[in-house]
Amino acid sequence: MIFGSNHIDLVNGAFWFITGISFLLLALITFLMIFFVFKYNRKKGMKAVNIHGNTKLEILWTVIPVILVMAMFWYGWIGYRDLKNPPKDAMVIKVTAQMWKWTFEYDNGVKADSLYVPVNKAIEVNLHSLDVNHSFFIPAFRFKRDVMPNRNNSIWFLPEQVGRFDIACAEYCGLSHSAMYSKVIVLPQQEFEAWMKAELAKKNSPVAQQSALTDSTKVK
Amino acid sequence: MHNNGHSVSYLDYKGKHSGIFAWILSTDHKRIDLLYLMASLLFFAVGVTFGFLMRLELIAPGKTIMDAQTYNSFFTLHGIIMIFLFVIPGLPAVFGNFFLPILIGAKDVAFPRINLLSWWLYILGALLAVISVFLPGGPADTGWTFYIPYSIRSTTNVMPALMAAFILGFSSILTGLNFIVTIHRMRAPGMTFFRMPLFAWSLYATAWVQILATPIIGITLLLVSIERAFGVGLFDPALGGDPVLYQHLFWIYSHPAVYIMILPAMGVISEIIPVFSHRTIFGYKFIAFSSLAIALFGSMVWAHHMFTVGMSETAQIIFSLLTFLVAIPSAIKIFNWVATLYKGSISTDAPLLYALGFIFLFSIGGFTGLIQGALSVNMHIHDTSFIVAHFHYVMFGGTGFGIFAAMHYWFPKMFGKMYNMKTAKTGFWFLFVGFNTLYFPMFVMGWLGMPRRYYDYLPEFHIYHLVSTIGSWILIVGLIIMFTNFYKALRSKTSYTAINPWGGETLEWTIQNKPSLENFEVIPTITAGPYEYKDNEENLMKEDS
Amino acid sequence: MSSIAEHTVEHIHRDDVGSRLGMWLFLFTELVLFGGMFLVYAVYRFTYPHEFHVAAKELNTSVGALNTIILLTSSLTIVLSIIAIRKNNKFLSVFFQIFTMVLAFGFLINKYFEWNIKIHHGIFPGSEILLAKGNGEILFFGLYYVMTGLHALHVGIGMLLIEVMTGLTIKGRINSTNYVRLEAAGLYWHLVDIIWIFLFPLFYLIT
Amino acid sequence: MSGEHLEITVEHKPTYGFYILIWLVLMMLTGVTVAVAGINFGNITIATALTIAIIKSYLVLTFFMHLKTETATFKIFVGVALLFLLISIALLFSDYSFL
Repeated sequence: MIFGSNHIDLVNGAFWFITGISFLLLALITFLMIFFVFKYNRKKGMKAVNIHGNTKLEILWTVIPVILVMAMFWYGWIGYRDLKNPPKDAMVIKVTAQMWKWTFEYDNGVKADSLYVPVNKAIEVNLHSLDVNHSFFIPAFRFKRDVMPNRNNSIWFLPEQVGRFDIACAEYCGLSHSAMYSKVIVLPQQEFEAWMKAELAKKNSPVAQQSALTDSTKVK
Repeated sequence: MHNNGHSVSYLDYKGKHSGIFAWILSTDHKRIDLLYLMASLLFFAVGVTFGFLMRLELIAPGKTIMDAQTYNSFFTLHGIIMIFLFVIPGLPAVFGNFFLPILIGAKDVAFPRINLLSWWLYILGALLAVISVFLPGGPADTGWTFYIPYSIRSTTNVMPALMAAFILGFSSILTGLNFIVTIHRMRAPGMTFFRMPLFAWSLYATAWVQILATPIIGITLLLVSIERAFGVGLFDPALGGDPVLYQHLFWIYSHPAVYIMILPAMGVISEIIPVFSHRTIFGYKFIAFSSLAIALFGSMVWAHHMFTVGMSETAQIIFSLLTFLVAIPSAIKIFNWVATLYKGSISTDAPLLYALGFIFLFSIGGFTGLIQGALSVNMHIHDTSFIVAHFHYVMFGGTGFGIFAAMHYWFPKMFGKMYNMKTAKTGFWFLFVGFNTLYFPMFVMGWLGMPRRYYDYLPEFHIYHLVSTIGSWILIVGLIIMFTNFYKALRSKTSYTAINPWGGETLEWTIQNKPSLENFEVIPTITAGPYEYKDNEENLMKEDS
Repeated sequence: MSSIAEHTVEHIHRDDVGSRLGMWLFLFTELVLFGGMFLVYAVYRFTYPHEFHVAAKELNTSVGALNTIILLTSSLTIVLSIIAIRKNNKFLSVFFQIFTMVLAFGFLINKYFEWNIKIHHGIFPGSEILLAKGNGEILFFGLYYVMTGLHALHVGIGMLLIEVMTGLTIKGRINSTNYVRLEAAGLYWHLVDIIWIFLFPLFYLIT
Repeated sequence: MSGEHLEITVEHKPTYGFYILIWLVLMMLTGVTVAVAGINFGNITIATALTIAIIKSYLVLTFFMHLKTETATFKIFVGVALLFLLISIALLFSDYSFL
């Protein structure tokens, strides 16, 4: 899988940090269980000892996990913090979800059914739904945001790599939920501008509107 | 105190009614338990069938055996049946009903007739769920979460499904109410709170959650029904309602409900580990209080199901923080269980295998829960098959294996028969391997971006889906082995009379197999904690002298 | 080995404290049930303070106040009926129970007329007049109908419950030594009252 | 232990007069809350109305519902139930009030 946005490092970092600690703890627990089962097996005929508990140990294995999970919380939080506030120069695109398709509208009125964006430029998407709940999910960029009627969510990202990535709907929305895929197409700045110019021209000549659509599907 | 098995067992006594009425009108907690057991196993079989068919559909991309609408109804029914009809009643109503009174030295629960009423409500709810499948319009396709606005737009039979969940909620409330009063009022002389077996503690904590959280889902589902029927606008965004508020209310119950499902299973594990280690439990009070802590913190983390809906930043931080904290009491339990194995005298019979399986699988479920609690990671894996895997590791690997452990542990006591130990262990290994093959690939898929509730998928996910489907077959073989083993034992003519096969120290092991109507001939007087293996100390002393 | 029959006799024992404990736990579920709706109310009130203010003007404070007085008084009469039975005054107890039911009936009649007037004015869920108003007002009336409706349903259930108790009292099955069932019914009735104590200011007094 | 608090609930002599007094106080509070609602205190109006409602329900709980003479268990139970509602409201508003 190709990764291509600014969120990736922090998300992956938090994920592997938590997964790593979890794996170590799981290995420890599993090892001890198996080890004890063999070492203190009844077949060996050893007498059991009643140990009622050990307060120091209890405190130890309460405090250490608390510290660990607080670290996990912090790591998760710093990766999320930046997601909230888009930079001021972000390019704003309106995303409309409906059963079961996505529409992307640029501030100059150009509409497309794939999300064309220039590389290395902050993109803010404003999410609107016409019917039920959807969720705007770009797995390669490591984020999603629910799209709900009567509630204007938004999210931003910075595509750092040219390429095409899947957009999926992640909130169950009925019959063709699983077919509600689109693409985010990250283009070099010039190519994006050329695309936008062509789209604008098509938009202004209504005859060509139909071919604009077929064009964008061809690119897909 | 010991009796030698001459009393008429609860299976055989003659009451006011005869035939089937001697069962469905009986107020004896043990008979009600069997009613629950049979009904919930039936629904488990139905739920498994739906799950199996869904996995079969997903064996390859595109349509294989069913269309999308059927698939959507299947995962809805799978969820509703498994959660409301199997996992929630699975331990409290089935094993809690049978063993809670016995464990605390009581003859029955506090309100036997209300106990019977809960079973009837359970059956009524189940019937409604069944009816919703066959009415014109087709079974509900909203997912078990009934998210607004889809659930008020869908033209399928959402109403009966909502009503079913509503009524099942009340069944669960009444069980919880009964247990709290039973524990407060009916403990045998000398049975202080801190001499109660840990299963009773876990049921106590569960019961509080049942009573306090369930009404919220009751009213929420009722409001959705009213919304569908009259269009009052309370949740409908078209009329100004807030779909996020619906999610809040739904999860205020449904997150604690997860603890309703898992806490009693933890209680079972706390019973099994000391018995098969033949020593006292490590950190009794810590385990007991961690149950209460889980119930408390568990009621305060609901919105971690909603990190992607766009809540306020404060709410995101608070709920993420609390989510991490709720892991602590569970961790304490796991550490104490492992410590209980230390310097024990461990016999690896089937119940212990299931208990250890529980610890392993539940740990994975718990750890992957931490991964989702991290805000930034949650943005990525929320609503993907990662969640599906996590949920099944907790609910099936946890509660499911807990229920299987309880079945193997208490089977001889309940039925006076013994299953084949070797087959039971074989069954365990099939279940364990099948389970991991089925669900582990979902973690990987989810991380790679496979959304959940998908009828179809991109070709890059094919291999994971294929492995997962094969896992489901292994798992089902395991289930067949396990249940055939039980069935054979039940049908066998030789009855099992050893009243304490595992060497347990709790009260159920002092009474006859197939307990009598009254459980105890004479109500016992309790003088020590539940897992005091006195012979350990005596033997030590003998060795010393 | 003793026979089962002996045990069954021994088994029939009464635990009044346990019964009351159970009743209280049941009341909590009712409380949380309404609590869920109060949560909904709180959120929408917070979101649409002005619209709620305007919408509440449609409600008649005197009718609400009258119903408050009726319910508080019925709470008194049910408590008095318990004291009467404890003092072994069966007649007075039955009198107070019937009095309670009459008051409850009065509450429902009052409610009926109140709703009726609203509906005549065209204010009910889905009506054109209501849909023409703002979202906040739609929500206010949605909540008003659902919450007071569910409360009225509880008043009705409470009436039935008290009626059963009256029957038992007359038959002598509720008497000066065994009145826990009447107490339980009373507890239920008081809860219905408490919920109204909150509904009243939240709907009628925010004008 | 289970039997300990069995019959401790003291059979203190109940009087009609006492409950009628409580009822009079409740009536009075109803009058006050209606009267106060007429005056526009702004935001305090809601607070006053709710405070009076809380006092009224406290009276009903304590005296009409005999919570005063019940054992500690009952009181703790009521506390737990109210705590649950309180937590729910507080956490729910951590979302709504900071939006």
